[in-house]
Amino acid sequence: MTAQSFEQHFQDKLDNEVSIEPRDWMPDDYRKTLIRQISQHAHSEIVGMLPEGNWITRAPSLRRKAVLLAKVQDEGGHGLYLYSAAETLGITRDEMLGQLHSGKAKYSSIFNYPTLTWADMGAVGWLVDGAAIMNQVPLCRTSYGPYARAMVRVCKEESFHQRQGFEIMMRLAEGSETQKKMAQDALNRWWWPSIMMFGPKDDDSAHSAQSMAWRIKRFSNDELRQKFIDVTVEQAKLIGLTIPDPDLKWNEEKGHYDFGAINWDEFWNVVKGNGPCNKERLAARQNAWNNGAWVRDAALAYSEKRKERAEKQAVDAA
Amino acid sequence: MTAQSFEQHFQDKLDNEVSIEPRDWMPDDYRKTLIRQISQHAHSEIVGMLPEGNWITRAPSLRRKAVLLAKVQDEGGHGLYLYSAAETLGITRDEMLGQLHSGKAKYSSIFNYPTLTWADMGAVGWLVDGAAIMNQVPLCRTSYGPYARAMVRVCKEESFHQRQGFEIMMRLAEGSETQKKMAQDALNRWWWPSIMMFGPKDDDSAHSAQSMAWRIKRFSNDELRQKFIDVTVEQAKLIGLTIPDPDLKWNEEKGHYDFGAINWDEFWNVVKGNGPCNKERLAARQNAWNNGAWVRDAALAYSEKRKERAEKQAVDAA
Amino acid sequence: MSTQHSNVSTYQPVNLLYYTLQLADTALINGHRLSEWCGHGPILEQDIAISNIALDHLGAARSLYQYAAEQFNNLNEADKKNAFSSPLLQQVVGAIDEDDLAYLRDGWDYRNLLLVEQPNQDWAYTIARSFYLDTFNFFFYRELTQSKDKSLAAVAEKSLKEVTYHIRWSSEWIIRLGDGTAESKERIQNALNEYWRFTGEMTHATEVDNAMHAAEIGVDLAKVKANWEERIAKVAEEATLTLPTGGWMQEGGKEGRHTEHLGYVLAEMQFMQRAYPNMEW
Amino acid sequence: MSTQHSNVSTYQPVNLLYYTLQLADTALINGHRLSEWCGHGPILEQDIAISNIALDHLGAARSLYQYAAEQFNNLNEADKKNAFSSPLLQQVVGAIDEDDLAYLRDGWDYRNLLLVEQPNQDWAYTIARSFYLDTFNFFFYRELTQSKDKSLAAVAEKSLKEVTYHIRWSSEWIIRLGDGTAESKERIQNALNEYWRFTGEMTHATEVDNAMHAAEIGVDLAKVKANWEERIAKVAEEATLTLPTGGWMQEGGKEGRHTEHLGYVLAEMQFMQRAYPNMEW
Repeated sequence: MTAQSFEQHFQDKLDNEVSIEPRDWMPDDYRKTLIRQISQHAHSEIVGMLPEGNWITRAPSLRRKAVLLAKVQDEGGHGLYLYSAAETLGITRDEMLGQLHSGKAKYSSIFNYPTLTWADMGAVGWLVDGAAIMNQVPLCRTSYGPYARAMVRVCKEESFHQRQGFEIMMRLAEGSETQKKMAQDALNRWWWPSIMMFGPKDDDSAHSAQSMAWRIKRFSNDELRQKFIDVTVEQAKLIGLTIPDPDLKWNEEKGHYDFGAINWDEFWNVVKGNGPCNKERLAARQNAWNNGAWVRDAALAYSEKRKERAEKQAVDAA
Repeated sequence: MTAQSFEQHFQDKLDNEVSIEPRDWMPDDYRKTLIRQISQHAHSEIVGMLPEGNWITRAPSLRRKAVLLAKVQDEGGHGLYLYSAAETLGITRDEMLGQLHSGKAKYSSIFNYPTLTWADMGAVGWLVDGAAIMNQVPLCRTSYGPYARAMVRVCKEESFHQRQGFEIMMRLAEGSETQKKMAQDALNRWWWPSIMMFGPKDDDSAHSAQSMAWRIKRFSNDELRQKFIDVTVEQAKLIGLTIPDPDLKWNEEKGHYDFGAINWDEFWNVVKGNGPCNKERLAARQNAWNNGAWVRDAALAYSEKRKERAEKQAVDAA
Repeated sequence: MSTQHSNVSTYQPVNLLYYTLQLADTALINGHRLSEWCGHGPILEQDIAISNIALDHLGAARSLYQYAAEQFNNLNEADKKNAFSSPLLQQVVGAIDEDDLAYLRDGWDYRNLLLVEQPNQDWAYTIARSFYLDTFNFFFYRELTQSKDKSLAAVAEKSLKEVTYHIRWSSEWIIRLGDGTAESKERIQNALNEYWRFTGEMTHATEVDNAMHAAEIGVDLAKVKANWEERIAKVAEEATLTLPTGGWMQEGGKEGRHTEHLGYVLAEMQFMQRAYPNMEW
Repeated sequence: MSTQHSNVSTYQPVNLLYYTLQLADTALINGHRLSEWCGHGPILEQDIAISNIALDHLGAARSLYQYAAEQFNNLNEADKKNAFSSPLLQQVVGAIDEDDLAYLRDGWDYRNLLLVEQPNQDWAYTIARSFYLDTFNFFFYRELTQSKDKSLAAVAEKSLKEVTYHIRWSSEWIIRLGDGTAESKERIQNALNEYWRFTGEMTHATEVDNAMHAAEIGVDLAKVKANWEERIAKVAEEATLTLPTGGWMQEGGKEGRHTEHLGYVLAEMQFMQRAYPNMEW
């Protein structure tokens, strides 16, 4: 096939909603964009273990502790699926982690906010996982097969986590005065960062048009954000919490909620590394990696020794 | 003077209760014994900061926290006086610390027991400092001048600490059921180790006779132990706590308390390194030292640079 | 679960409570330590594995606490009053539950093995701790499946499946580190040496252990000890490591006398229940 | 101490309470962090020095808490109810005291600077934290001696003597580490860079700061800022170090929004008061 026919073949698949698979030809930019997006997503899962991990040892009941620990562990699992999906595009996990640790690769900015009370476990599950699901469900039908399949598994678990988060908030909201305050305080702190998770406004979004064409992205940032707000405002009402946005108002005509201006300065500032916990999160990952170096070396050395011994045995036996 | 006349001169001083001073002639064994004893005593102060230091961040009131912190700091000060006294005998502090960190030098075994509740701050002050004072007051008149003078300062502060410890116990003993139990539990755990602080029975004490002759030691282990028991039993009665010794009984004839058999196996076992915290205490000191190496190097480098600059200035000015 | 020990003659309710708590507390505190690794493991797959193992221990702890709470609630008033010294637990009105036992008992009422409260330090110390404990648990729970107490036997049955995985996991890591690099060998050897002194307690019978064994509720620790020694020796040999022998053993955990570490674990673990009492979460 | 602000017009009692607590909480948490070094310092003399400084901060905290407790006890019932959200503090019967404020407030009621809750890490980080804070404290308390509130002025007078020693101590260490070895220079430079982001909060006025300044009770933070900048620049120059400039600043501590570290500090510090409530020590 000619280069042109490769491209045509690729485009046909896109047009017919046929999955692109690892061994298929694909444009370099498609590959690069996917590597960037999938690894960023994988990093987000791994870094995302930290803010919730912060409350495992302090969970207020044994049941909540078990549920939280299982949830954070699931996030590690998601990271694993996603690193594997990215590896099919010709990058190793170590390369991706190297980019994370050097600061070259990004992860979702939301994880640069601190978890200050137990209610944050509710808010993170409800809002952050909720927003993630909005972003991720369409990716179950994304054009790159391994990524789409990973997202199917991820989304199934995420919606479970989102329900658990909402349940924590509900319990607090129907609890003592202090618990109600705790829940409202968490909502106040997490609301705006959560709706920033959908990324910049469509007008300011750098990669969107091409990603839509490649079916890596299937809805615009603003569409998803609006959908999330519409759903979440109703849930907040249900449990008697107040969304911290005085401009929030149902727009009968549009059939959507209008909402206040987003502080994009804060968004870009956190992306640039100035969030409350950027340094701590990155340092935690770097420490885990650096302190684990001798362990990985040992595991590698042992597996090589085993291989050598097996080969020697085979030779001796021959 | 001849060697013999040096010795005679030294003996005259001992006989006339005149202090031996650093520049005076003294027998090698006297010097060695003193270095061993003073450095061991200094190490005990430093290691002794750890069990009480364990409760500074958890003290139950601000007043108790301040008193405890000041006390542990005083122990550091005592260490300082004593290292200085030992240095006058021709050993450096670094050499002494080297011996501590290598395990060659000993420190008081009592500090190898854990501090498990707040009441241990009371028990340590009351019993451990109490026993220490019994041992140390006679040392204010020990034959070696710098040691005797250091002990005067130490003893003044120690008796203050002992009163503070007793006050903690008294407060607990007049408190809630839980506090009473806490106090009794601490007394149960610290009583026997405290009376072991006076060392082996006179019959089994290796260095005693020579030390008595040199006026490094002024009362026998058993004499001091008996005195401590006689005093402390009365104090326990005063606040309604029970000494954990079923054989304890006033002996009208002797004018002293009889007491039960001491578990010398435990004593020697802890001395050998098998106490509950020997490893932790030594590790804490080694870590402080090792982690501080770069700080000490920096301080030294800076002071040398300053000296060089001052010399250069002097030369330039000349 | 219901209490099934009416046919046992030498049995005392408080002993069974304490015996159950020995197991529950060891599982909880061990799970706590392992969970501290979550998000900080040296390899992502192992981060997930160790969190999974932590979850197993936490699950076992919950079953055991539920059973212990049931036992406590059935005690007569005098035994109830004397069972624990923790003031907030004594103030619970009505029946207690698993969370009261975990979050309102002070250190002296905790009966876990000293081994499990030791800090993680690094991967080698964590593996050494798990190796000693998992091997003990494997043989202990295998025996406990034969308990006349049907509730404990049921917990043992479930735990045994999990422990079979744990013992394989930690043994493999012992071998991997022992027969890995020079550095890993030195680290794991040091860790095994350091934690050796906490192993005697596992199989040294307390009064409670003896009473429960006599009642055919608890297990024969001598038998567990023999199996434990044989198994760890075998693994150490394959790992080209040398296990310590003899030496002084630290004890007291099963009777509420702990190392200085437990206080810090509880301060952190129990903070919310104590700062926000009498609330539902 | 008694409250001496009847002549102040723009004054609100709750603002003065919060202002006092900003200072008290910063002193307590800083003292807590410094006290963690006790027994673990790199040089015995410095172990003693840093413990001494910790004691100064603890002493200042106590004076301020005593004054804050007095203020709180004089509030009307509505203000009392709204001043704090910590449930156990709200349940105190009768007058509160210094210990209630220290041990029964949760994180969101703590108003300390974020800087002081940062962990010690190593000697360089500890010195960097102290250097930034001590320099601020020196100029802040110098101004505060002029407060119309006689109680705060008295605390400031006493603190100023101590802070004069603290600023000398930490400045000398900055110079010693900066102009010491290559390693110490790198370590202290990194620490200064890392903690820079917590310095903006010190001199950035909150509503409470502004209200108290307007009432001539609090100080002019702009003036403190100018002095602070000049002084740290001078010391850094002598230390052959380069101070960061500008950059994003982390804030929130003075309004109860903290970093993740404070929760752990409080869990440890408050454990006894929470586990053994309503007892005298």
